[in-house]
Amino acid sequence: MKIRILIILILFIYFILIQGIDIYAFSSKEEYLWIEFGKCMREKDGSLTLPLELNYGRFPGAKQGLKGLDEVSVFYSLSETDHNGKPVFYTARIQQDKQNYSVNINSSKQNRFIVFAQAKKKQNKVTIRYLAKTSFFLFGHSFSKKKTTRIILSREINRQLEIRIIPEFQCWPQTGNSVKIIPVFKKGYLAEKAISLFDQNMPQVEIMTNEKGECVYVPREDKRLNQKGETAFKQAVIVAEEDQGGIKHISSYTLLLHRSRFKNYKFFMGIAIFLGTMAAVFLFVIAGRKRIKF
Amino acid sequence: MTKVYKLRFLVQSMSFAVLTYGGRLGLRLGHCLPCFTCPYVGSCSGHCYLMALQRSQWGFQISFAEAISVWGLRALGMFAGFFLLTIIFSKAWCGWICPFGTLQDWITFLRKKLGIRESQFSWTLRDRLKPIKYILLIFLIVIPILIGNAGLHSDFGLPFCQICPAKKLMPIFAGNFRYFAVDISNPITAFMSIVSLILTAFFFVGMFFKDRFFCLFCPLLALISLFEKFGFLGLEKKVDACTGCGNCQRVCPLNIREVHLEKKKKNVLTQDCILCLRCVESCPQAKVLSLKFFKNTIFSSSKDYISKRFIKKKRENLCN
Amino acid sequence: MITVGIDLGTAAIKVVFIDQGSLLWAKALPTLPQHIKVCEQLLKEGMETVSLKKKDIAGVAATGYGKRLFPGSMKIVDEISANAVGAYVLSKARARTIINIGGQDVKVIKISCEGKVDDFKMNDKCAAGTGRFFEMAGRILDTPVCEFGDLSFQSLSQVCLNSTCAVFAESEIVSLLSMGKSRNDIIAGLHKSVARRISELTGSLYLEEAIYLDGGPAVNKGLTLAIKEELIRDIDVLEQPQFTVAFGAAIILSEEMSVKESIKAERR
Amino acid sequence: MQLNSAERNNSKAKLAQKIKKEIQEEYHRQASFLRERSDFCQELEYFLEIFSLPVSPQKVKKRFSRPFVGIYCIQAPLELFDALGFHPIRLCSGSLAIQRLSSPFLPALTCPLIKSCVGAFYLDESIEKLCDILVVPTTCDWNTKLPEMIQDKAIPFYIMELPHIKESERGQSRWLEEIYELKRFLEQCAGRRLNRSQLQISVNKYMKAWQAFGRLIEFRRRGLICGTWSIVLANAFMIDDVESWTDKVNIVLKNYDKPEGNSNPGVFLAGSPVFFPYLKISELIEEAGMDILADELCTSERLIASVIYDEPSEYGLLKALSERYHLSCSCPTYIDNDRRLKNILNTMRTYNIKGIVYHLLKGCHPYDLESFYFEKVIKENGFRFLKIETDYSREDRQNILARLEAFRATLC
Repeated sequence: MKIRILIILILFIYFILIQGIDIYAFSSKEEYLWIEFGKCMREKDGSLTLPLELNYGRFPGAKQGLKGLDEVSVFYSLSETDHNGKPVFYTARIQQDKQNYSVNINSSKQNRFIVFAQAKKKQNKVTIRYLAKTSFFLFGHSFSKKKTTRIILSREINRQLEIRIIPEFQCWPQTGNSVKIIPVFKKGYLAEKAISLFDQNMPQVEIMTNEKGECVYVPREDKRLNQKGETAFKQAVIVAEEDQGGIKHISSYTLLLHRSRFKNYKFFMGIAIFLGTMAAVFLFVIAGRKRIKF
Repeated sequence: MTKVYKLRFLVQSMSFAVLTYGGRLGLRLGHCLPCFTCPYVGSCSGHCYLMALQRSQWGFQISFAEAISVWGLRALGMFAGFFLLTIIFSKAWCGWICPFGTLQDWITFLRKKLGIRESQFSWTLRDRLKPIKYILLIFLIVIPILIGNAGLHSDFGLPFCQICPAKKLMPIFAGNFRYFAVDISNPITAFMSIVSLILTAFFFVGMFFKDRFFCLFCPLLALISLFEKFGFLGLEKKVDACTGCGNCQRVCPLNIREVHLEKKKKNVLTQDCILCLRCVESCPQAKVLSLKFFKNTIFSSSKDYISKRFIKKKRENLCN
Repeated sequence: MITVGIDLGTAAIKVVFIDQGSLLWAKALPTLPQHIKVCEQLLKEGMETVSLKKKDIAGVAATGYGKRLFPGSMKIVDEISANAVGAYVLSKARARTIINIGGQDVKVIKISCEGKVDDFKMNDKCAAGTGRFFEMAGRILDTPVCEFGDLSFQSLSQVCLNSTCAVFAESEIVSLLSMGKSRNDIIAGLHKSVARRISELTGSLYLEEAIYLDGGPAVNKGLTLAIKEELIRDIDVLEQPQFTVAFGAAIILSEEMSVKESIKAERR
Repeated sequence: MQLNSAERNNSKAKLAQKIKKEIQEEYHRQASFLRERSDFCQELEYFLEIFSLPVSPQKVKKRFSRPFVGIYCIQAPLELFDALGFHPIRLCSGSLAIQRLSSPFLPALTCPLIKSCVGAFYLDESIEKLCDILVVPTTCDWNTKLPEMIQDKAIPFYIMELPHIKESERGQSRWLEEIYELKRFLEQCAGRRLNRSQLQISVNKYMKAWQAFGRLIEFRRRGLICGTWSIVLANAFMIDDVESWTDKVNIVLKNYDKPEGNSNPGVFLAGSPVFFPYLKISELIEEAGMDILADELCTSERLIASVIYDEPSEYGLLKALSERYHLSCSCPTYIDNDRRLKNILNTMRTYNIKGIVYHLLKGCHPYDLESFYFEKVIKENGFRFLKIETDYSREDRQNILARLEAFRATLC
C-alpha cells in the first residue's frame, strides 16, 4: 500500500516538474527583441492604458533584459496620417523598473495602434538590428479633451525587415482564424523563407513562405486558453531574420490571440438537445392537458 | 375609428423589421432600448438594455474602484437613456415594440389559426411565477458584480444573455442558427449553453401553448415595471362602472387578474402589464378602461368599438 | 282667495275650506259607494255654513284614493305630499316626521325643512295597524271607536295581542273575550299592537323630531300614548288630525294659484 | 261525494279550459293596453305577437321550427343551444291567471314568478309538449326547488349548479365545468358534436343582438323610447329567434320616434323581474309621471351581455361563454355582488337619475334581503329610494300609484 502511494507521489511530483520545465527554451534560434502585452488598465478619466513590455531573449520564458542593446527606442502610430498620407509616428518614453523596460500606451478614444521597438547590438563585428512590432485597438472612452503632448519622431524607423500581418487589425483575433504573414525586406518579398513562431502555450513552429513570400498560419486550438474566460488572451511572437553580410536583421511581431469563439460550437449536439427537450416538453404539455377534465 | 389590434400588429411588425434589420441600413439606435432587440442578431439596429446592464463598459461588470469614475458615469448615462425611453413609452415597449414579444404574438396567432387552445395557469401558479423575473433581474446584476469584484470566472459574463431564448431565436431571422450550438470550450460554457438550450426549448414550446409565455419571466419587464410610476402612459379604470364581466382577464395575454378584480384603485397598470390594450378593446362598458398619456385619454373602451372589433358582418369571415 | 281641499279616503271623505292658509270649515263623512254625492253634499254644506257662493271658491283640490273620481277638482294632489304640506303648515313648520294612520294604510313621512316630502314609508298590501283594524275591533268589542282612548286608560293589565294581521287579530280578540279578559285590557293591547306595527315599519331611529301623528285614529289618546311608549319618542297630535291631508291639498292649490297670479301680474 | 276518475278528468279539463280562457284574456288585455298607448307604432306589433306563446304554444312552435329548450334564469348559455340547433326560450311567466293551476300545492308566499312557471306545466298544451329539454340553473331557492315541484312531469331536466361565488378561481372553473357538462348533454340530445365554427356563428348572432340591444338602451337613456316598451322588447328576446329579433329591433329603432318629448323625472327600476303580461310596475311608474330611464332587471337590461372571445378554440369559446353567463351576471343570489350597487349608482350619476324604484315580488327573498342595504347606500349617496313590494295581482294599483306619485314629488 505504502509503495503504491509512494509511486503515485513520485509520479505526481514528476508531472509537476515536467510542467515546470520550459521546453521552449531549447530553441536553436538566436535571441530577438519582442513586445509583450501587459494587462490593459482603465483610467479614472475613461481612457485606457496598455502597458507594453520590451523584452529580449526568447519568448516566452527566456527573458534576458535589454542589457547589451543600444539605441533602444519605441515609436507608435495612431490612425493619423500626415499630408503625404503616411502614418505619423511618435516617440514613446521607455520606463525602466529594475530589469523591466516598458512603454505605456494611453488612448482616450477609439484608436488603432501600431507600435515599433528597435534596438541595435554589436556582436563579433556583426551588427544586429532588432525590430519588434505589434498592432492593436484600444477603445478608450474619455470625455476629457486633453491632449497628451506627443513627440513626433524625427528620424526614420529602421524598417528594413518588417513582418506584416494580414489582416493587420482584427477586432477579435482568435485561435482558429487564419492570419497571413508576409515578411518584407527592403520593400521586397522574401520567398521560401523560414519564419519561427513562438507561442505562449505551444511548441515553437517553423513556417516557410511560399514563392510569393507569404505564408498562412492558423493558430491552433488551445485547451489552456479555452479554460480561461472569453476575454482572456495569449500572445505569439513571429520572428524572421535576414543576414545581409555584416548587418543582421531580426524582426518580431507579437500576435494577440483570444480563444476561438465559434470553432468550439457543436451545432448538431445543440440542435439535438434543443429538439429533444422540445419534444419532451411538448409531450409533457399534451399529457398534462389530457388529464384536465375539460 | 382605427382598430387598435390592427394598428398594434402594424406597429409591431414594423418595429420588428426596423429593429431586426435596421442595422443593415445603417440605423443605430443605441444600446439602451428597453426591449428584446437582441445584439446577437448581427443586423439589429439597437441593443437590448439588459446586455448593457450586464456588460463591463456600461453596466455592472465593473470593479467598485472603477465604478466611481468615468466608467461608472458611463453606466449611469446608459441607464439614463434607458430610463428616458422607459418613461416615455412605459410598458408599450413590451406590447408594441419588443421584437421578441412580436415573435411570441406571431406564434400565438399561428396557434389560434390552428384552433389549439391556450394552456391555463391556476391563479396560485400564476402568482408564484411573478417573483421569478425579479430573481432573474437580481441574478443578472449580481453575477456581473461578482465577476468584476470577486473574481468569478468571466465565462459567466452576460449571464442572462447566455440563457436568454431570444439569443437563440432572434438571430434566426438574420439567418444565423449558430447559437443553437453547444459551446464546448470549457465546462462552464458547455454547461451554460446546454442550460440555455433546454430553457429555449422550454420557452419555445411554452410560447406556442401560452400567450406571451416568456414575458411571464422577463427581467426587462420587471425592470421597466420598477419605473412604471414615472411613466407617461397609464392604464386607468373607472371602478364604479365596471360590471366585472371578466373579459379583460380572459383576453389578457399575461392573465392579469387585477384589472378585473380591482375595485378601489384607479391605476390598473400592474407589474405584468404589457399595455397591449386588449383589455381596453374588450371592455364593453363605456370609458371604464382607458389609456392615458399625461391624463389625456388616448383610447378608451366603448360599446361601439366592441361592435366594430368583434362583430363580423358576414358569416364567411368568422371561420378563421 | 278661498280654496277647498277634498280628501276622498277609504274610510271617510273630508272637506276643508281654507282662506289664505287659515281653516274656515272642515267636515268628514264616512265613505259611501256614491263618493261624488257625498262630496257635493259636503261642499254644499260647507258653502252654506261659511256663506259663500260657488264663484267665491277659487278652486278645489282632490286627494286620497278617490282623487280621480271627483270631477270638479282643479288639481289632483297625491295624499303623501298633501299630508306633508298640511302637517307642516298646521304644526307651524315644526313637523319633520308625520305618522299618518289612515283607513287602509299607515304612512310615515319625513318632511324637509322647506316642508317638502323627503322620504316616506308605507305599508304594503296589509291593513294591520290601520283604521280598518280599529273598526273591526270596535265591531267585535261592540264599542264605538271614539271611546277607545278613554277606555284604554282604564285598563289595569294590558293584554298582549300576538297577531298583527287584521283578520287574525279578530279571532284572537274573540278568544281573549271568551277567556274573560276585560274589554279595556284588550283595547290597550290593541293599541300596543298597532304601535308595534308602526315601529316595525320604520324603526324608532328613522324618525326625526318633531314627530306628529295624524289621520283619523290619531284622535285616540290611548293610541298616541302607546305609540309614544313603543317608539320612546315624543309625539304630538295635531288638532283635528283627520283633516291634515285635505288641508294640505287646499294649501298646495292656493299656493299654486297665487304663484300663477303673481306671474300674471308681472306680465301685465 | 266521490267523483270517479272520468268525471274528475272531465272537471279538470273544464277548469283548465276556463283558466286558459282567463289567461288569454289577461294576455289580450295587456296587449291591447299596450296597443292603445300613444307611443305605439306598427313595428311594435311584432313583439306583442311573440307573447302569444303560452296562449297558443303550437302556433309558436311551428313558427320557430326547431326543437325547444326551455330555460329558467339567464345563466344558461343561449349561444350553445343555438349552435347545436335548439331554440332556447325562457319560460318565465308573468301571468296571474295561470297561478290558479299551481297555487293549491305551493306555499302561499311562493314567488309569483315561480307560481306562474309551475302553473304553466298544468295547462293542457303544457310545456311538456312544447320543450324537449328544460335547463334550470340553481339561482335562488325557488329555482333550485323548481324541478322538485314538477317532478311528476315527464320532461328531461338539466340542472346547472350555479357557483354563488363569482370572483374566485374555484367558482369560475366549476361553472366552466358545468358548461362543459351541459355541452356534453346537449350533444347527446342533438346527436351530433359541437362544431366550433357553428358556435362562432351563434356567438356572432347574439353579439349582433347585443349591439341592437345596446342601441335600444341608449335610446331609452335619452328618453327616446319609454321604459315599458324597452322592457317589452327585451322580454320578447327571451322567446323570439335571435336573428329576427335583432332585425325587428333595428327596424323599430330606425323608425321609432316618441310622440312628444316630455320632461318627466327619470327613475331607475331595480329588483325582481318584470315579465309580460305583468307590466304593472312599469306602467304605474309611467302613469305617475316618471320615465324609467334605466333598469337592471334580469328580464330587461341584464338580459344580453357581450361575448368576447380571443381564443377561437372550443375551450376558448366555452370559457368566454361561461364567463359571460357567470361573471357578467349580477343576479342577487351571488355572494360577491358588490359591483351591482356600484354600477347602479354609476348609471344614476351618469344619466342624472335621481331616484330608484326597487320593485320586489313578494317571496323574492334575494332581492328583499338586498333591499335594506341598497336603501341605506343609495340614500347615503343622495338618491331617493322607494321600495315597492307587490305581486301579480292588480288590486294594489292605487296604493302603489299613491306612493309613486309622492315619490315623483320628492324627485322634483
